[in-house]
Amino acid sequence: MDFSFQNVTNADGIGIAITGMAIVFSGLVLISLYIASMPKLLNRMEKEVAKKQARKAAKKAKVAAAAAPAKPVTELTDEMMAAIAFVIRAEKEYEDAEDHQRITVQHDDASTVWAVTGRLRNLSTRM
Amino acid sequence: MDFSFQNVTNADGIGIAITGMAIVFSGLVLISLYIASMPKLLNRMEKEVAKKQARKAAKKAKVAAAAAPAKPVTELTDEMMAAIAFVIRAEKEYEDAEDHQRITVQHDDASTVWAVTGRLRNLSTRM
Amino acid sequence: MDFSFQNVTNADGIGIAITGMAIVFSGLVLISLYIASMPKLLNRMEKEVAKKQARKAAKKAKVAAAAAPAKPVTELTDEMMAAIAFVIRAEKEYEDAEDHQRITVQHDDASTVWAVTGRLRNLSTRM
Amino acid sequence: MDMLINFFQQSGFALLADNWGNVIMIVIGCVFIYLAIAKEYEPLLLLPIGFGAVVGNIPYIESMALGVYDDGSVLRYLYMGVTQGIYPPLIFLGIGAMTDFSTMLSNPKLVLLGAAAQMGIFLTLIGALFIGFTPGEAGAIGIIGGADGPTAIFLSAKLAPNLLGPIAIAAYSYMALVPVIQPPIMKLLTNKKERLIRMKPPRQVSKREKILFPIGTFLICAMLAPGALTLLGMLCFGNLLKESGVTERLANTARNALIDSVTIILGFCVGASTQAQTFLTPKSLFIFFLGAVSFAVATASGLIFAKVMNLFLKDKINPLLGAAGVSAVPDSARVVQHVGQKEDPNNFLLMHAMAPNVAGVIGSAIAAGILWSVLVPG
Amino acid sequence: MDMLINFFQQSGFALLADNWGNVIMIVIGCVFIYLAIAKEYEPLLLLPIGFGAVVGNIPYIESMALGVYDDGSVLRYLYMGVTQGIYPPLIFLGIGAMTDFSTMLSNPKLVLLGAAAQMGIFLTLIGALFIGFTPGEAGAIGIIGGADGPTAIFLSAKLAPNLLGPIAIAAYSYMALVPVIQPPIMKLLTNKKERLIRMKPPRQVSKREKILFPIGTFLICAMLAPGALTLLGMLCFGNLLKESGVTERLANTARNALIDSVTIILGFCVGASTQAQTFLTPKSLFIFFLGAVSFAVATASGLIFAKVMNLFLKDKINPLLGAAGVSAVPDSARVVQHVGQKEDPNNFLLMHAMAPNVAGVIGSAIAAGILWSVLVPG
Amino acid sequence: MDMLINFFQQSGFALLADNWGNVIMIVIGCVFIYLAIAKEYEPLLLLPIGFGAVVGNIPYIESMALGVYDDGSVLRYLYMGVTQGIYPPLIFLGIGAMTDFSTMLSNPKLVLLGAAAQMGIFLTLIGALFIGFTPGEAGAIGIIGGADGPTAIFLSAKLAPNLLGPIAIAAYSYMALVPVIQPPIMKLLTNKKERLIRMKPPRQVSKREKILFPIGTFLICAMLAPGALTLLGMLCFGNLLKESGVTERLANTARNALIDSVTIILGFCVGASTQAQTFLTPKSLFIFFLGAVSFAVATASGLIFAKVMNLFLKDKINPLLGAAGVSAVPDSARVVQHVGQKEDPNNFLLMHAMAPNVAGVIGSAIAAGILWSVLVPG
Ligand code: NA
Ligand code: NA
Ligand code: NA
Repeated sequence: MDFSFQNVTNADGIGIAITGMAIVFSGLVLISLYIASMPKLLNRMEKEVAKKQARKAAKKAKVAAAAAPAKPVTELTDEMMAAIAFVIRAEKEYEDAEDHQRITVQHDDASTVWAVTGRLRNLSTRM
Repeated sequence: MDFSFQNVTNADGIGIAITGMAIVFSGLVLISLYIASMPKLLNRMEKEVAKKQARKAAKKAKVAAAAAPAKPVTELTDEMMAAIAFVIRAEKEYEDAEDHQRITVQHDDASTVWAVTGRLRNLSTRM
Repeated sequence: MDFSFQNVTNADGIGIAITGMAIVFSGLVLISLYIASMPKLLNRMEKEVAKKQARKAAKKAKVAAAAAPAKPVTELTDEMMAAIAFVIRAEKEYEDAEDHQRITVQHDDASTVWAVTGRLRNLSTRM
Repeated sequence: MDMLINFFQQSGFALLADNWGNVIMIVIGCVFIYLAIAKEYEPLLLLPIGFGAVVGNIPYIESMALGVYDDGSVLRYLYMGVTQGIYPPLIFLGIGAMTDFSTMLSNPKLVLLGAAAQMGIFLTLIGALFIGFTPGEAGAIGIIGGADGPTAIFLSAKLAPNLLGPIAIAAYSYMALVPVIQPPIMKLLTNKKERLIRMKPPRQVSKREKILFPIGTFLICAMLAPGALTLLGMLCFGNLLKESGVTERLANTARNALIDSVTIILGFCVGASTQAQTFLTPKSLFIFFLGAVSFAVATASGLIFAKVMNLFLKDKINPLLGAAGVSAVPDSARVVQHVGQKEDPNNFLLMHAMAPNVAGVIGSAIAAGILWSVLVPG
Repeated sequence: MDMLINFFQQSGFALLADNWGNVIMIVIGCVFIYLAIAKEYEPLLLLPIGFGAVVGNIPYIESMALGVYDDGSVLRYLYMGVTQGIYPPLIFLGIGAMTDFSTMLSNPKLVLLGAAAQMGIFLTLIGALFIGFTPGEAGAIGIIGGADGPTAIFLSAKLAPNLLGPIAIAAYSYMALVPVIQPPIMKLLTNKKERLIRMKPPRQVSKREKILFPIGTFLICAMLAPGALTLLGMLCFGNLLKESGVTERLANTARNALIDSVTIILGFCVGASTQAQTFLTPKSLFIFFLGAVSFAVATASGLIFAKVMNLFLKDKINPLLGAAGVSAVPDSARVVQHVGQKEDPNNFLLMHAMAPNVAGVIGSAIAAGILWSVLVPG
Repeated sequence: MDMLINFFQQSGFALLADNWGNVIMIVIGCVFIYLAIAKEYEPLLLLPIGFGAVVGNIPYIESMALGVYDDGSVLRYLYMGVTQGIYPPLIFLGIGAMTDFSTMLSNPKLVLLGAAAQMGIFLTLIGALFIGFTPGEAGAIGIIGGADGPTAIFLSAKLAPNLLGPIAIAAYSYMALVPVIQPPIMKLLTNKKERLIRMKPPRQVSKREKILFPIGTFLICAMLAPGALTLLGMLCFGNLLKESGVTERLANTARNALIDSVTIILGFCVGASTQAQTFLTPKSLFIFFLGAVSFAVATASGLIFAKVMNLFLKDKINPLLGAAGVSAVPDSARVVQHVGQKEDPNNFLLMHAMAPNVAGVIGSAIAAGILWSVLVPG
């Protein structure tokens, strides 16, 4: 242990310190910029995806309209509207439920599926 | 990487493949037979065990009958029958319960017993 | 495997056994004494701590009394007494609660604090 | 200032310019992560492998020991569990402790489908020999068709450690892609009538059978192919822990903390072993090609064998179940269920498909044992 | 076709014909599994050991590295935790984190019973020397009487690695058989009046005492017998994690995931180390004989010492508690409870028996430390 | 009788008489345990370290392999995870799996505070060089100012293995003492008006951002400073496991069983490495002195940088947040909260302080990567 500033210069301590701080700051500045730009990029991406989907949907609608018989609209009675609405809603709920279940199964993936089959079997024999 | 069937024959690839498939099939056929025969074997075993127990029980009953006083049967009133039935049922339940508890304790074996004693102690001082 | 008592004496088996039992007993006797003395020592310690605190409290009270206006005691009506009692009790409860909470937070230390901040933020934006 | 410039010259940004291979591999890693999260293809495997591939392909100067191939690095120590084949048996222990074999016990015929699907392994072996791989390498490549990651890693570590990376990646990739690979083959090789076949509900299985199953199965397999002893020993041990009823706490740890810890580290290390410098070679391309063939052959073999069995059986088997024999547990069983339900939404094949599915695991472990004993060097 | 014949000649079926020893060991392994499941004798230990014995006795050709004694095999790597003595301290960590020492703290006199029961260790040492075992071997055999698996493994690994298998098996077998071995001795050495003695309910123990206990106990034991430092250090560390109140999550992991993982692997490896070729020797028979003597002597010493203590005490101790001093936690404490309740169904001795029971663990760890320092070679 | 005397001469009681250093270290260990339990200063670290110090300083005769520095001892095997730098990345994996980065994502400016606080590292490096430490040692000492135990251990293992004990102890001690060290500096360098500044509530962060964050952050950092690859790779991997939503079971194991097991063993081993013979040296004193300076400088740098940032910002930052940049997660964030609430009990800074806090973790990992690549010998 000999106190001396010579030690610092020999090891280029100042240089290391400056380089070090420069790189630490570069790193965190880049992360900061990355974080700051993410919401904007994601937003733009989502918009473009939405646009594309909208265009596709429009096309489909056109094709459907062309293919449909001439006076379909007038024939849609209230009962039919209600029925369609119900089906759509049921379908929607089914999808949500399926989605929910898929995620749940995923979480403890292997375990449930493997174990469940056994349990399913048990149920099936009891019914 | 030189494509040639010579490589396959040199390494006896065909032989390995045939041997391999033969053994894989042997293995799974044996497992299949093992699984298929298990319920039968277990069934037979259980029957023999049951027979033995029945024989033992019969013997005991004989001995008991011999040891019992001369006219015991007539004295078995309805009340006594009910009492005996009750005791048997209670005993059975007790056994089941004990069995159940034994398994429960077993499951986290060491932990419960070791920890429980402390808790027991706490209870005992509080009472 | 040649059975002979010579083997025992060669290895000083008797000596080892006696030494061993002596040390095992020393160890467990020391532990036994340590356990037996703990409650007494802790008791004495607590008393001294309590005394010190009492002395301090007394000093403070004196200072407070000196600093207080001349005729404070007579003005302590029943209502005031009740109010003070209530505050003390509330404070006590608060402390206990805080204590309890502190321990709870501690238990899954890092996880909660780190995760909670995120959840807090979510809440804050929803409010 | 020199130092700063020098440092940037040693940084990844500069080094990447000379290492386009690494860039490609990082992109592939990100694709794996995307598939895991967005498509939910085997996320427990693809996500660790994907991120591992990203980590393993960051370039660095040689004097630092950072990668799985550098002596003394942390990743090297963790990777030892892969190269020494320690992780796969521990994963099998956990799988054993979470698998319910009752469907298989209640329908022993279906076990044979798990044997037929191992055809993929041995045909691929021949193909790999033909292309010019050494016998050891060919065996390790063949096992990709077993559709079982741990088995593939275990055998590669023994027979072809130099190809461990590509083989493991190929095995896991195709396992994840089972929902893409299998359905067309299944539709091609079966007709609608066959796909509509319903299976009888399986019978109830007693606790005793479940306890005796792992012991007997282990004895049969290990006697026949001692090379499968480690993998099947652990699988059966785990299952016995589960079914015995008296060691529930051990089974619980085996199927949770233990298997999860190993899965995390195994996946990450396998991913990190895909350094472009050793990974992006023509050999790897051949391995991926052979792997795909292997999966296809395995699926087809299972399907065809099921149809052959139907010639002799009174109670017909739905031949789709044959496709579940490749293992890739539980994905290929799910695929069977989906394909079956397309024809008849009320046909529930999942639980039946689990029988050939788990039989396929045992089948490929036996195959690995055989290949090891036949091809082991020295 | 030659290959197929050749393969079958190398299979376990063929090899077993020449290795009846392995068949015997496999049967013994199955008996262990049976006892674990049907009789519930220490299933957490007997089941892994039993299945390990089955796995370890599958015969295989020499060129494959499969067993615990083959360099480079997976089992060898896992077994290293046994031979290097790493698993036992980790198990002690978990045991510390799950043990509540309050009954012992509330009745310090009972600690002495845990010391008396260690007599079995040292008398067996003399017996083993007499039979002709080397001093190191004799020490390791003696520790069987400590009735503590991890301690026995730890000491054998240091003093007699060649006998580790039989010693570990003997220790665990007799621990499992405590409900069979102890009651006759207990009835022989006590009269009805003694067995009817009731103990005073223990006092409440403060949190501070519980925290100070592991620290003080460790210092006393480690100072006295530094060889016990590793085992008792971990035991006391685990207990401090539990009692401190501020590290509950660490204690929780130590007493669940960590101890379970180690228990699974330790038991399996110990079982797998019983390859007939190294296990079925006359030495093993002597070890089992000495182990049985050791347990009997330990039980008797505890009982007799309790009776001697009663000569001097006003509040008599129920001498049955002396039998719990052998450790075999918690089985021997349960045995005390059962034997006591046979005389008086309302006499609850279990919690009192835990005091000598855990004191016995400490006592045999001290004994192991002493034997290590006295007998360590070199 | 000779043996008994001889044994006592070899016991710890006798040896301690010649080793007052050990007595001092045992007392220090007990103080750590006291601080952990009574003051709740980072108990998950201080308690294992404290008890480890007690265990590591029990004297024993040389012929027994007991301590972390003795070849073949159990503690040596466990300690290898420290000396080889294996434990720190595993801890980072668990930290990643438990950290919610949303506050940081919602306020990217605060990230810079985590950079500023790393000034402490590099100034201490200069100080250590001045005092006469070698460059490697100086780098390892500097990292104490990173206020991150695992990072400090990881770098010391690479650059100055001989000083690992004191550096690790210094790092963890000061991290535990953050509530004592930081407040005076915070009050000195800020005025009341500044301490009263309230922060805007952070915005909601989408799931996608949370998923993309660890991947992008890892790529940036690892490209810039490949030496940080192992630590940050694991941190980001753990976070991805958490945020992906498809690998919850893996994240759960990483942040519970895995990190807890490693924490127990790491803390214990670091404690046990403080054997007085290697620990009580003048060097250690200098290291503790430099460590204290390092923490003070880091805190001050963070505070001052926040004030400088305020010169340019419209929405002023509460400069107290700068102090959280030292990391010491989550203690320094809590300190910010407490100091802030002393001025205004309704000012909730905790969640804002978490942003610089976790940024500080990344910052010091980058710094460690740089120091490693610049100073690595050979
Ligand atoms: Na398979
Ligand atoms: Na004992
Ligand atoms: Na930091």
